[in-house]
Amino acid sequence: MGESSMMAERRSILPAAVAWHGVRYEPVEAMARFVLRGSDAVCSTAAEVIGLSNPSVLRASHDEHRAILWQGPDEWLILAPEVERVALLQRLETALAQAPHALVDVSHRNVAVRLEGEAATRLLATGIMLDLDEAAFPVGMTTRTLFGKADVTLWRQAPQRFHLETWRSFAPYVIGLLQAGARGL
Amino acid sequence: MKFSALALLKQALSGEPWPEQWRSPEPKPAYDVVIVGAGGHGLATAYYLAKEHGLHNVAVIEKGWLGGGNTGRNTTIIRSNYLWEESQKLYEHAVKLWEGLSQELNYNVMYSPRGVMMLAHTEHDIQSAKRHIHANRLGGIDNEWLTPEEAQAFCPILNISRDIRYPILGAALQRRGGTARHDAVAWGYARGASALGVDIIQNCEVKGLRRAPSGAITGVETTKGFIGAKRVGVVAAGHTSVIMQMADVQMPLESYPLQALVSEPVKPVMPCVVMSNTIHAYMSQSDKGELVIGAGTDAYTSYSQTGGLHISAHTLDAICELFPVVRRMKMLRNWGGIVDVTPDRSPIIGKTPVEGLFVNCGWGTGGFKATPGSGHVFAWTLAKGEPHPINAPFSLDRFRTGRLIDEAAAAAVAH
Amino acid sequence: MSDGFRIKGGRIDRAKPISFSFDGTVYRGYEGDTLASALLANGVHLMGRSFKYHRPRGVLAAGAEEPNALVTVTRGGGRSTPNLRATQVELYEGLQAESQNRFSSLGFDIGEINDLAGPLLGAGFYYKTFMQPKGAWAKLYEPLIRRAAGLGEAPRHPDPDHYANRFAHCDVLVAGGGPAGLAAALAAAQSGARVILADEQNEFGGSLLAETTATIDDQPAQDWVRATIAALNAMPHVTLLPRTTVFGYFQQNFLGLVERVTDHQAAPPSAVARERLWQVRAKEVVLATGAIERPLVFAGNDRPGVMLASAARIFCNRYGVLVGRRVILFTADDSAYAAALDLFRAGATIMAIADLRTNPTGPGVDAARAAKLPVMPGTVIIAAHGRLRADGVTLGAIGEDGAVRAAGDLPCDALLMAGGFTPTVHLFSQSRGKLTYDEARQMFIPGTSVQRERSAGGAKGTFALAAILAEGHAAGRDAAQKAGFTSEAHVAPQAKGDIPVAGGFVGAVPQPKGGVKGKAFVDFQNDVKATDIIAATQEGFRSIEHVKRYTTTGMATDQGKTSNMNALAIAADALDRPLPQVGLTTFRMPYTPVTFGSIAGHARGDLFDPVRQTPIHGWADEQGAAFENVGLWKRAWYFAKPGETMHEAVVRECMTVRRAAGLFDASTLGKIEVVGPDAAEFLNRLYTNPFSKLEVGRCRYGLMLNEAGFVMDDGVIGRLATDRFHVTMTTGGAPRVLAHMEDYLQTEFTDLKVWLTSTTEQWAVIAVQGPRARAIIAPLVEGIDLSAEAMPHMSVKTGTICGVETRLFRVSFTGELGFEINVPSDYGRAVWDAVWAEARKHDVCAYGTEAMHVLRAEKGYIIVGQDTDGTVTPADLGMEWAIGKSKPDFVGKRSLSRSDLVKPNRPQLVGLRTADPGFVPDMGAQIVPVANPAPGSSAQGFVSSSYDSAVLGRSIVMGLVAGGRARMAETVFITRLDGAAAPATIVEPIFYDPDGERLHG
Amino acid sequence: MLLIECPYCGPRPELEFRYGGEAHVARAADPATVDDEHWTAFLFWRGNPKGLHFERWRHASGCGRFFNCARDTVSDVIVKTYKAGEPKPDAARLMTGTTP
Ligand SMILES: Cc1cc2nc3c(=O)[nH]c(=O)nc-3n(C[C@H](O)[C@H](O)[C@H](O)COP(=O)(O)OP(=O)(O)OC[C@H]3O[C@@H](n4cnc5c(N)ncnc54)[C@H](O)[C@@H]3O)c2cc1C
Ligand SMILES: NC(=O)c1ccc[n+]([C@@H]2O[C@H](COP(=O)([O-])OP(=O)(O)OC[C@H]3O[C@@H](n4cnc5c(N)ncnc54)[C@H](O)[C@@H]3O)[C@@H](O)[C@H]2O)c1
Ligand SMILES: Cc1cc2nc3c(=O)[nH]c(=O)nc-3n(C[C@H](O)[C@H](O)[C@H](O)COP(=O)(O)O)c2cc1C
Ligand SMILES: [Zn+2]
Repeated sequence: MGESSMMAERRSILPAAVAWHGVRYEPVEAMARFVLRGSDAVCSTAAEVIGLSNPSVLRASHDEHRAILWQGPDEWLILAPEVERVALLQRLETALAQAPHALVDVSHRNVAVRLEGEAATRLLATGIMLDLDEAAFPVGMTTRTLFGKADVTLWRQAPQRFHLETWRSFAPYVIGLLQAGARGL
Repeated sequence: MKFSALALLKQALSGEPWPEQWRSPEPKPAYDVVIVGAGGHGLATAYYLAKEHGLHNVAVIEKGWLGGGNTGRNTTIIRSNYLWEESQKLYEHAVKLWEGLSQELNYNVMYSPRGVMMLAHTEHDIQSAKRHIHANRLGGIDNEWLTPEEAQAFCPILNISRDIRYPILGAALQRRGGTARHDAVAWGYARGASALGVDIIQNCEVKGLRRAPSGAITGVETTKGFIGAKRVGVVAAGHTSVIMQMADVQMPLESYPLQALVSEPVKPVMPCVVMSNTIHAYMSQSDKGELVIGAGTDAYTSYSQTGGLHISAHTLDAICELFPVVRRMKMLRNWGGIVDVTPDRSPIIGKTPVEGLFVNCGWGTGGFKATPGSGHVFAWTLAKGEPHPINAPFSLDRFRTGRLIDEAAAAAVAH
Repeated sequence: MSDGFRIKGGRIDRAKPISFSFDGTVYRGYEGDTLASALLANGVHLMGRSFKYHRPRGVLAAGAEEPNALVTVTRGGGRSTPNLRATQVELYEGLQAESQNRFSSLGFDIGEINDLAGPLLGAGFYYKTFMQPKGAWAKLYEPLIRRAAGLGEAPRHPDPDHYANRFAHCDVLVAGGGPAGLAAALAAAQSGARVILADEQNEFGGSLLAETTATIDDQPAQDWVRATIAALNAMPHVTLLPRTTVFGYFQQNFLGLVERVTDHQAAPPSAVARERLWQVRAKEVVLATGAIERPLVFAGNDRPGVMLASAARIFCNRYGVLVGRRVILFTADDSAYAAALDLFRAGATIMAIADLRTNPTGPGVDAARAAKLPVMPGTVIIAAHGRLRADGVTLGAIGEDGAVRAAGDLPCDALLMAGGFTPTVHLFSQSRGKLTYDEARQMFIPGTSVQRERSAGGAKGTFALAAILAEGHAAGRDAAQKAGFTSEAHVAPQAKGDIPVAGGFVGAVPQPKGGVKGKAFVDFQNDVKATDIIAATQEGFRSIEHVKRYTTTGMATDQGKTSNMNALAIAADALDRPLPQVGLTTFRMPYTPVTFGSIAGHARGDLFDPVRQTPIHGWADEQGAAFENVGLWKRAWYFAKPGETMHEAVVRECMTVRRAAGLFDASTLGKIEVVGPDAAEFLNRLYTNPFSKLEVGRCRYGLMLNEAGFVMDDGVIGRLATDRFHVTMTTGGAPRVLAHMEDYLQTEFTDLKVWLTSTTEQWAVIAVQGPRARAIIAPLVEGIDLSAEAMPHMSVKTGTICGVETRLFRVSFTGELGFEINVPSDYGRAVWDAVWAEARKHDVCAYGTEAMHVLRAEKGYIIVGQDTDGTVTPADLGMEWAIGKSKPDFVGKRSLSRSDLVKPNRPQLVGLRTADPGFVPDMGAQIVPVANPAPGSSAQGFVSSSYDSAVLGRSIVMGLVAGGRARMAETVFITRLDGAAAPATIVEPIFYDPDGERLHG
Repeated sequence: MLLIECPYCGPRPELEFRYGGEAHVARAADPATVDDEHWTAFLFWRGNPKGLHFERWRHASGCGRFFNCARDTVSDVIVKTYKAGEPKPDAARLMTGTTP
């Protein structure tokens, strides 16, 4: 049995922030992330624990530090500060003990980038097929979709600020495509 | 009138018009054999029925214009380097016939054995290619392994850099593989069959299959009326399910749009056929100079003869990776065909549960190359009422017993 | 040369002269010129050679429909673009263009001999000859034909340029920015709709850019254009896309547009994309693509200097170029009079206006007569003369009886044809709309719509400017309204003073009895003559589709834009059938040719497909690992030390694992967390193995079948809690397995309360395999008893390693004592570094996938996809043990009892012990009964795995052999590519440590 | 590229979806009792109609749900999409209700 008291260091795959013409890319700091599956009631219970509302279809509910992103009719993505991860997991499992559900930690599976600037929607349109006009994709909307050949979760936080979440190993592709797209703006 | 250089000269000097290449008769009330579908396979079947089995009272019924189905819209790749013994026998039979087809038909079908090179991009591809090569050699079919450098020597515009996303690790080359002029194949068989007495009836759609109380086939209902037949052979490619449904026969088929495209013509740059099943790119250059590029099928079944832009785009992505000098060239025309796909990606050639009704279908994305062989064995099957040994394994029954001939298992796509 | 044909006026910028070269000669033009207009200004008409006969050709048209003037534009390196239409190449300083398809020079081309051999080279001649002797086609004739065919040369170097992509959405997309399109865009935009207006030309305005007499809303037409563009530009919800071709109309109002961003620039900034693909989903579409003028079919109609009247008018009014000084017009359409008047005013002598119609009337004719232009009703041109440039015509008079009699020759240096206009219905047709034939005006116009689009203006056969504007306006409003936008009443622009298109002619023009000498072309680029079309019908090619393919009419790079209607009319006439019954050939995308690069867009290099790398990738890279592609992943293949070959490296890696231990990055392994009260039951149904009784903390191998009973994937499944499983699968199979599971869960086993979450990327996986494995990890692990008793083979525990939470598996794919450390991905690298540091104390190495393959093969462990190929059952693999006997059902079970799947002679997995221990067969080699099987023999099976085993000092081989498991000790032969098949003995497929003692160490 | 109405997320581009073949081909509750003929039909026989086709799609790069879709295989027009488990709509009624 080891006596190691060392703590391994975390290493993100995301490069540092860059500003392109009209849009700035920024890595989103490490977060606690859980996939929650189950009935709508399950999400309501979880939302209560977190102190947020159960988001409606294709929407995020959030406060300054936490968010619940609708992913599908029985699936939500919970985002919270990394320091809350263990405690939150426990509180959620306790609250949900009686309801059939699945709660899975994906804090390291996903990474996210933030895009901000007047060209943000144009840049995203390099690879996002959805209509990003505010009438069609208002602030607060979130969905899984494709960015080029990568699956992503897109969340509009402000008219020209987006949170773009993907699986870890797809991040270089996503950022590469953003970079290439910036040449085509 | 026999075609030759001399005939061409005579005609040029005299200014006389050439005779019709085939007759366009009205249907007779009945035939010994009615073939549904005047694609290459149907016309070849009729030709061999007349030529080799003495059956001249034969009609080929075509809803549109002859050769206008997949025969007229394919990328014309011919090869016989298939994996399974059953397939090898079938496609090799065809290649042997291709080799003498222009002379047989007195029609230049421009069979051009310029070599078909199939690229390997992964270790798995290499194993699969080697498996094909060993199996083909055993089957008496030429197929050889090329290093990336040898592959590039064979096709100089190939990008063998190790730095591309899916570097080329080698290739399997069948030198006897190549291309032929798709339209000429249909026309040559049509001319040959017509001369032997076969009636080719175009603009005549089969709308029903008439059956005796015993269940046996008695003929076909068409837009030109009822046409009696002792035997009916359905060779309708993408439309096979629709026709078989007329006799309440369900088929293990799904029809998908498959696209192809050509570039603007340029002077020769592409001396052979190159295929990459792994990243979905197929390219050759026609005698007229266009790059002929095969794309993939759409995800969904459809009879629309067109497809989505993303399908062609996917192929052009791959083409530009493999042949970066063509990136600046332009797509001239893009089109689609309807391919009938079986669960094991092998054709069905033989009897059906209905007496007198025979079927030849399921060639999916790769039946052009089989045209002469398919027609040849299907003619035998129709004439004798029993499959030829070469097509016996390609029965409908194999789906029940599980004796599939799964070419897809080893190679993702079969062109 | 001087630009002696340059006149006053036009939209070129005389303050910006440009020098450019064509076939090496330097000329002068101006900004705003096209290559064609600038060459014409310099008196150069000869711009190309035709495809088959190598006839000298000049420019026919002024736009996208140009069939003749095809050039290659080079910018050096890979920036060489063949087959560009000179009429669309915008001039820039230093532009270099070359003519094409000539052997020697444009003026002297030995290929022109084909022109003399014309009678031999009629439609389809190649199908009738070159057949003898057998084999000569491919060796002799074909290479010659190929060299003669083709147009320009493909670039020789890779294209260095960049291409961009943009997805876009709008309420109304307007294709074409002539009067109809501008009016439509304005009307739609005024109602608040999001509008995209695209025009393939560098300027909006379409035909109005060459309009001289018309006024719109009481201002000159071009002023109205300017004002309209300014108004549209001022609206933020309008996107104006000049130089943008709408090339494809796909399902559900999805359209492809390609924007040429930099080709017109002298020095394109390298950071900018050359072209941009726009993929637009439009709620509503307005097609305002105009109409294209038809040539007339008569002998010599292809000579340089013979061109469309509308083109001559455009060159004159828009570019300030006179295409000739002594001009003859040949027309069946009023609009030619507008051209005649404009050229006349610009200083040309109008030698004759030969009008096919016996009694032409209308404002154009009146104006021409008033200007004393020689209007000759009832007149045809029988032939045009001149080799490198038209120098005269033979006129013919149409008598009362309709017969044509020669009426003398007339000199000229330009001959303008006006056969009427063909509506540009390409996009409408691509949208699957049905065309209808307007009998009176002999044109196909849009009929029934299938998608949410409408046409306006020339595209719909409407030619009077006032009507075009009204129609455009109405179309724009209607589109906006259907998209949900209603506007207060804006009125349509009002126009007057134009000379509209009226009349026209299709087919071959009347000729004197007995015909005339000389070739009358229908399809200029493919050299298809009227006689070819007639000959084809005589040869039995009665369908227009057959005529097209036999003669190749309409198959050139212009896709018959100027020729299809004439070809159809000639065919209909020859077949004696009404034209609409003969019908048009299918319009296909693209409208004009589109660069491959623009369609591929960003998908090149690392963006061709995502490159997935594990958290430990960087370490392997630093160690100089070679990588292999597996699915989208890059996996470390082997770690060669400096000077080591791959084989040496693999031998070392394998031996090290067996002797001490090795570290392996297994992060790419697919992982799914299966959670819920019914998790075990779900796995029971998806895998052959039983899971109900698996204890928490233990693992089980799982074999997954497809419904047809064939092996599709496998992996180790660990139970973390009664309702929670950690399921692993093959790297390449992960997406497929998850989709397969979801499919059954959502659509078949809907009674089960269980959910699936992909955790592949949550966990980095470090495999530590070998006798020293426990010793290596022990110092780093906390909270887990690693002893054999507490943690036996096939168990899983949670705890921490290096302070990080871990799911620690005791599993082995090498046959050695082994652990797989799962840690959250961001910690993967640090934990690997720590484990590596420990491992080095034990003299171990990192190993790659190749060594992994060897090690597992030594143990007879299968790899799905290598030892199976989609036709293999569990029994074929000798894995009946993996089947839960008491389970009533699992996916694939029922199929296993089908007759062919229970045959005794099915290929079965066996080991093969080669007689020569140094012989490592090719994977894929065939198994045969004799050393020298006759060609055409059957195989008994094939080699699925084959390696040189260092620990055994010999080759190890696995294969699938017919009835193999009942044939132990039998000798078979394994094919080789370099000689006779080599003998091998059938053995059990396990070569090393058959009793599995090392596993339990 | 088709525009497909996901019953959960609304209209989305085809690329977000995976096609799932013919719909309403039910797997027997107890396959062991199914004879070869019927089992073969379940595995392989497909209607493949030229006209209205009931088919499965999964919103794979979206909400992840399987759902069913009635599409005309000649025009590719999607007539209706509905959630998995909902009954198969009446074909005749669907076709009369369509404008292309
Ligand atoms: C884009 C594309 C690329 C391809 N590339 C290759 C390749 O490179 N190599 C290769 O070997 N194969 C290729 N193929 C496949 C190949 O084209 C076909 O397998 C082959 O041409 C089939 O020939 P056929 O005679 O059976 O069918 P078809 O030529 O399609 O003939 C069937 C005929 O039946 C007619 N018909 C249908 N219904 C009726 C009815 N009710 N009444 C009367 N007539 C009817 C049709 O109109 C049609 O003319 C490709 C296919 C496509 C679409
Ligand atoms: N009064 C005249 O000057 C006169 C004379 C003769 C003919 N006409 C005809 O009357 C009509 C004028 O009005 P209109 O607005 O209908 O046509 P137009 O020709 O003025 O404008 C059509 C515009 O659409 C563009 N276009 C065509 N296809 C395109 C595509 N796929 N993508 C992008 N752009 C494309 C063309 O380049 C052109 O600019 C024209 O057909 C014209 O030829 C007018
Ligand atoms: C091998 C091959 C080469 C072709 N080359 C050309 C060509 O050079 N020009 C052209 O316009 N079409 C070419 N086509 C495409 C046909 O014009 C046509 O699109 C195809 O036969 C499908 O018919 P459809 O588009 O009328 O439905 C070619 C087709 C094939 C199969
Ligand atoms: Zn959805």
